[in-house]
Amino acid sequence: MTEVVATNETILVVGGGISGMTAALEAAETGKNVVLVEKNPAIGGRTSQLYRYFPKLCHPICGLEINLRRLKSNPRIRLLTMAEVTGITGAKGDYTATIRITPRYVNANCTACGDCAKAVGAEIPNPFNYGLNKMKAAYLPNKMAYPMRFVLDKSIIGTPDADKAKAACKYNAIDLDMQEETVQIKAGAVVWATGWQPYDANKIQPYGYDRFKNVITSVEFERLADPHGPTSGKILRPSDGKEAKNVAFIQCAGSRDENHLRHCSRICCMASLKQTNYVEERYGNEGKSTIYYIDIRAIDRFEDFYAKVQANPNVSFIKSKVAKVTQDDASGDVILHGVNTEGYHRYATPHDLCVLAVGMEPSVKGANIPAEILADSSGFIEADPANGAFFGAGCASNALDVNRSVQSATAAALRAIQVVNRVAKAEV
Amino acid sequence: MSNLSSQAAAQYNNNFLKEVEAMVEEGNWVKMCMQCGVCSGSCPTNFQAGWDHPPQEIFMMIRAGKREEVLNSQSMWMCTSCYNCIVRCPRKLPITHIMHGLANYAHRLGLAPKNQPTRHFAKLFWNNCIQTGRVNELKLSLGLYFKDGFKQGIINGLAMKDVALGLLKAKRLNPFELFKAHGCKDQKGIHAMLKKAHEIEERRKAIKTA
Amino acid sequence: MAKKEYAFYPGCSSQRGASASNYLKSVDSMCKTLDIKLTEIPDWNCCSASIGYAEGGELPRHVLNARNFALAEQNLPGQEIVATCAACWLGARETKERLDASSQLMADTNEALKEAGLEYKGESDIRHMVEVLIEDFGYDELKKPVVKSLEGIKFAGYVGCQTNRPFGIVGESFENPMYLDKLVEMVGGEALTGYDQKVTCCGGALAFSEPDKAQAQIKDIVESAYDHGAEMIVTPCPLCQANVEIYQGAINKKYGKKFNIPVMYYSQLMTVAYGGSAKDAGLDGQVIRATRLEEIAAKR
Amino acid sequence: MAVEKKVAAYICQGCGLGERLDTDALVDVVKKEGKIQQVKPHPFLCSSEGVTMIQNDIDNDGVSHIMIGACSRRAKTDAFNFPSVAMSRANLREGVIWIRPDTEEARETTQEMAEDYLRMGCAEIKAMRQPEGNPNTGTSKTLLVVGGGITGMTAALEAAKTGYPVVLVEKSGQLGGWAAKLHMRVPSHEPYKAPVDNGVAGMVSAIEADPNIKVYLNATLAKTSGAPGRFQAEIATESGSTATEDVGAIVQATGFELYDANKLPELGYGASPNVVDQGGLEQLAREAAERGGPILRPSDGQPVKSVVFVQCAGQRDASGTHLAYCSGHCCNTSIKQAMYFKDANADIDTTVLYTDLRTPGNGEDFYRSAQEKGVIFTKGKVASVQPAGNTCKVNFHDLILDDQNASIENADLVVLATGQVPNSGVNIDFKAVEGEEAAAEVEKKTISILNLDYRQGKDVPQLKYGFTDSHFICFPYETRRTGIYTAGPVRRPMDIAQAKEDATGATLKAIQALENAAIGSAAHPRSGDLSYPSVRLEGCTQCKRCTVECPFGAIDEDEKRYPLFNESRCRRCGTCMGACPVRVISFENYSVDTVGSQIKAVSIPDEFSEKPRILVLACENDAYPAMDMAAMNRTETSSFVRVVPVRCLGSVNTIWITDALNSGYDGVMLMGCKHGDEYQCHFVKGSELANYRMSKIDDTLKGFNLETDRVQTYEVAITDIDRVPKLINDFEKRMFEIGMSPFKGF
Repeated sequence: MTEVVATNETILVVGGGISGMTAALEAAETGKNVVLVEKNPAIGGRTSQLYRYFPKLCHPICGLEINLRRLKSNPRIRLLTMAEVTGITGAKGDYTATIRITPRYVNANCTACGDCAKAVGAEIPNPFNYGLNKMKAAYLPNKMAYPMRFVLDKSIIGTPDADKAKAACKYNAIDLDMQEETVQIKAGAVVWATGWQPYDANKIQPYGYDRFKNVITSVEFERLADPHGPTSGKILRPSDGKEAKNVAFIQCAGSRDENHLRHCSRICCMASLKQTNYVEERYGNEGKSTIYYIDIRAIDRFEDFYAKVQANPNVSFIKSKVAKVTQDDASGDVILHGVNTEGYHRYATPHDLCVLAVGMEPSVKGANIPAEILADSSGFIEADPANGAFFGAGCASNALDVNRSVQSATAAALRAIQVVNRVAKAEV
Repeated sequence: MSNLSSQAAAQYNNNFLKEVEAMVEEGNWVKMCMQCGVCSGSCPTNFQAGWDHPPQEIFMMIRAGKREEVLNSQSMWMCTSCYNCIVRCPRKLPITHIMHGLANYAHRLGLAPKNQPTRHFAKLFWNNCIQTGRVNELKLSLGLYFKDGFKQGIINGLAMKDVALGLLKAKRLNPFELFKAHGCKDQKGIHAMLKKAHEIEERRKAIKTA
Repeated sequence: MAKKEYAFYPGCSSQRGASASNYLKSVDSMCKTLDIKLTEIPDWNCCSASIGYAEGGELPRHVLNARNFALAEQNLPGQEIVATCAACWLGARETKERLDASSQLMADTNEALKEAGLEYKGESDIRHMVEVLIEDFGYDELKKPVVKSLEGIKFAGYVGCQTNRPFGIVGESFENPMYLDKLVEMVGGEALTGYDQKVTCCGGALAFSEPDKAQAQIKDIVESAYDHGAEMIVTPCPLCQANVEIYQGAINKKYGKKFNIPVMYYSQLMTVAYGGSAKDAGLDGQVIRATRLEEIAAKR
Repeated sequence: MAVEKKVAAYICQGCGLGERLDTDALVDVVKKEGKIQQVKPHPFLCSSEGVTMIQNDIDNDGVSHIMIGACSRRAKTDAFNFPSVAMSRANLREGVIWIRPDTEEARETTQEMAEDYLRMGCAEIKAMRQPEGNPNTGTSKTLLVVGGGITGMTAALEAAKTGYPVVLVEKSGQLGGWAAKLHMRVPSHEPYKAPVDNGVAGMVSAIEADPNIKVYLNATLAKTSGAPGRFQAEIATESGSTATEDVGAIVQATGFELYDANKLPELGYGASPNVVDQGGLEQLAREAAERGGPILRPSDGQPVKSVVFVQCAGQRDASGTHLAYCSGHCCNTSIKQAMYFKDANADIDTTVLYTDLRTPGNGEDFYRSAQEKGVIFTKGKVASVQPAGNTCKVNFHDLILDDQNASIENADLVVLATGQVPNSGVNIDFKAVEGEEAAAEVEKKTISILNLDYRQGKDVPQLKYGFTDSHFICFPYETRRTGIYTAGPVRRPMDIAQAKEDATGATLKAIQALENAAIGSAAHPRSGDLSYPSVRLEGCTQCKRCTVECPFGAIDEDEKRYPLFNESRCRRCGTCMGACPVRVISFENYSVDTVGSQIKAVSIPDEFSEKPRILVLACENDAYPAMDMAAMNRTETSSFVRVVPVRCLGSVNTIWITDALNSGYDGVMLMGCKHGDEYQCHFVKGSELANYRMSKIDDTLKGFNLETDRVQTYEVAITDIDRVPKLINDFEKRMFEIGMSPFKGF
């Protein structure tokens, strides 16, 4: 049974992405006790799946390493992975959260030596790479994974593979009898930081994500460019592994669209501008990018980045919401059809690869949050007194870039601290 | 103020937009366009000759007060009613209907291009269908061929004779339609009903513009 | 199977001796097999189609459709209206939605209808035959009466515009609707799912007024069918059927092609698969004969 | 209180270490050469038994220093977690067996590698002391907030709500700042349909009602001195007297000014009263509201019938004349202002001329709502505004209709959306260059806001365009002046909603800073680190390198011109330690000695054994993890390399290099983070300084007459999992090419 010590002076942080980690660390480094709940086997969230950040083009896992070091050295944070909050009851200063913990089938003995993976035959799609490649069903979620501990996928439990894994482990780290468990913890305040998910590109029918292999999403493109990714950083298109040197980026894929997401997802323009950089990084002057956009939303000093990309002869901009994408069956190229609205020029342009700058929606939409809270029409948590001591942070609260998510999480940490401080006062 | 500068002054003020909102079917949607251009790219005919302004551009021209250019435009008459623009518009503008509405308005004002074939056909079609309450395909086609006079009509007809013969053989075109046509029984009622409908529509428009 | 009854709105093209008379014929046979009773709306009138806008204007168009609703309510109370023609269905459904949305428009419409001694209460619903088949029966039910397989015939499912947009069939996408392919497979034919012109516009009414523009599009539609190895094209829409079938000769002249591909209605395939004769399926109504279907229909 | 030092060593045999390495030989090395008598091998050290064994030695055997020979210091941290003792870890798994082939021929060199790492671990632990925390602390819990606008007021209220007293200093006569000038503000909560109350009055009265918030109006900071937990603020008040406040941390929320529209004559500003900036429009709107009438045309007081909004006026300017950046809020602000007109009278023509409309998030709803109200958005580039009598003609290029000569005539009012210019005080990094612009720049920025008495300047360093933003995406509050956090538009262009969020975040960081200062603990990114720099002044030569090079302005100079360490400002990066030519600066657990002794501990085979030794000094945050991950991929790497992780390349003291070369190392590789404008060093200048220092090492090498190739500096990113092993292996090749160092065995 998992033991968790928590009181009404504890802050519950839900979600171990950059927002959740930040909220937890900032609160803990201010002397508060935190329970951090992550549904995946490792923390790091979506930013750990990015190759580079805009506008600096630095690497997200660099910041992750710092945050992990902060976490490892901080005794005030209790981390629960493979855990999901299924219910929150109570009120400001006195919440009870129910947490479902699914079995990892690997215990603390694991040294991450990898012998179990060698022993197991079964392969499963690698979620860290959005299923772009496969991995063993006994796996370390990624090279930066914390806890640095393997996982047995439940699909092999009860199969010979599971026994092979168990047999291969010299450290008695594999426990096939692990059961799902449910724990209840107290908390004075809740920071909800479950982040975002890419809008389901299958729903954007004219772009044929469900029909054409070489139409992919912006998050998948991050994995293609990442040395840790399925192609070790080579930008190869899915249909035939050909080097994708002529890449199209379709902005507002799902965003600013009443048939899909009504809001603007804020990050997509900068993300695509950044990704044109990946293309050039790999293929130099042979790497051409075209951005199809409605408005380029490069706010504040991001404008510099936009200006730099605009000045790059290898990148062209077309002010147009692409009407539809077709495929040339012979070459596998994707053809973008539409009209450049600046002066009305019709185009039907072939590209090696088409990247949909998919919109951002809350991973857990307001209505699905297991607590009485107020969310906006897109499902983002509103900052509203009605929510008591339940505070949204990061992309659970708005469509935000990393920088603003961290601000939001830091602010949320303070709001939570205000509550537990009041509880503490009352209790002495 | 000289005529020219008054012309210029009309540019980019909202008068024509307001006119369209009042007088054109679904015209009050024009202001909602955000100029993404997905409609233009989705239109099946807009790459063909004669098509001068795609929908999104028409909407911009309306907002820019370019009354004559819009109402004289061929564009609205190029609409095949395929509804691609409607289903893709991120602002859910009923673009097809706005284009139809503009065509209808330009037609009523007599500003639509003369001899615009679709304009002519649409008129024929309507008259043909309300005459008996049902469309008479033979008269409709003949009417179309003869729009530019008898001689041209024969030429057009001959050009289409294979089509016609094919349909005749397949019993899908009935020569006797010329004499004994399909039709509704209560044609009197239909005519009265439509007359009334036109009255009401005029009444409404009058109120809007008043 | 329980008998199903609907008020039937055939539309101008589906009259005897009109351009879609073969559609009408095959629908009748198909419905007989499926035990669907279609009762024609007495004295129905034209929907004014989508081309009616220029002369017709807004209210008169709605009034025309409302008259059919009113007649249905009056003579066939409680029955849903079923249209086989895409344009009829679309025009009628648009009217219904606009009237439902605007009490003003509804009032005006009824004011006009009174002149014809009618009133529309806003009750009757309007649906397309394909909707009825898929939603009220479903592929499994529709498969049951199949006695002959159309095995080995490759069909390009050409959905076109107006049965697809803006309303379409529930659960289908505007860009890649699959129901024709499913129907084809249901009757044992081979559906060319990769057919990429399935929702391209045939030019609609512009086939009359702007033949060159329309025929340019029809050329793409037919050509792609050939490219994908189709022997026949199947469609749910009378205007699509007519445009794609009857202009092939003209297109051959203009573009030096050798197009000669039959263009069928789904109801014709089903009638044949249900064991109907060539006549029952209106195969004699094809300008380009569907010989292989005729052979199958002839088999006893 | 420092207990008597007792050292113990533990060697793990798990994960193949037992099979791949000769444990007995390792134990011997630790005993004989490491001089640690208490050595315990264990088949599975990170198991609960292993951990219990170690904990027992600590609890019952008085062990105060432990050396663990097992996996990387980044692995099994939950198991090897002994906060009460000093610990060093020899990386035998990722550092040795995972990067070496499991073959007979490789066995010897692999064993040598492992033995060296144990020697190094022993040397390090012996040179370490367990940190006890900076004693030189301050305990003030009061927050100083500079600036009484929305941002400052939010910071003050949030701090008070958290239970911390606040001193708020506002230079003007009342609170509210820019927001108080607004008729209404953009909504930040659904529905995003109409402007909402600016919210200032409520906040002002809340502040006045709060006994924990002390407000100084018409006041500025005459001097700020001290460090987190013990700042002293001298406040010049209007009476001319100076009040002194002891505060623990500072939030600077000094806001912005609108870009001066007088610099935009081509847009008609100044030529007609009917051309206003967004501030001017707010004033007209407020006057109208007070009057209870419509907004009037300034020139003749007639009601406005048509208004044109010119976006990006003097912004996003590539020519370098005006602001290069986008101020972010202006699109929504113009939309809001257009609604002032439409909500009052739908017949007023309101046109927004824009190139890219920027309404992120739910702003899209606000944009849509404006369209519903009839606001017209035209994508166009404005060329000029020509006043004519009581109206203006706005000439622009209509980008959609591709009309170069489009124009709007008879506009009653033209509103220029000019940008935000931060009030950030003195640009302390400003290098005086010729040219009037520069001069103007200096002149404009000489009024200090904080008047810090820091050796490195009066205000906080600026990032770009005068904004004081952090340079780090994942750490927006990673300030370069510990305990001082800036928030709101002074940090980055932003709207009210963001400013409030930013203020709340900055307040938390400020509170955190003063709390950690009170317990003598470091701030981000080494939060929790209790070590602190100490200096042997008797050895100091007053060269000032430490005071100049400290990235965080932590070191001042005392009256005797000696470095004066403000430990609470220090971020423990060790840049000062790297800078010190006489090596008098050190941390308890990280010093010239802890690293130097490791370097010396490595056994150097003689010249003829053809076994070079390559020292790698690697940034512990990027290069070192990259090596770990390469090892997880089992990427084969040279067996001649010995890696020492360092806090930051900035902490590398050149003595380590020269010692290494002296003692016969064949080459030294330094691996740090990217430097330059887009620097990725989390200690800001560390890698840059290292690079600079190493550029000087060549002379030393020539002095030794060694090839300059023997010392190389590399920019390495944490993603370089394939590149780092390659760099090392190539370097090894190079060493063989130029031959072994002649300094071996001296």
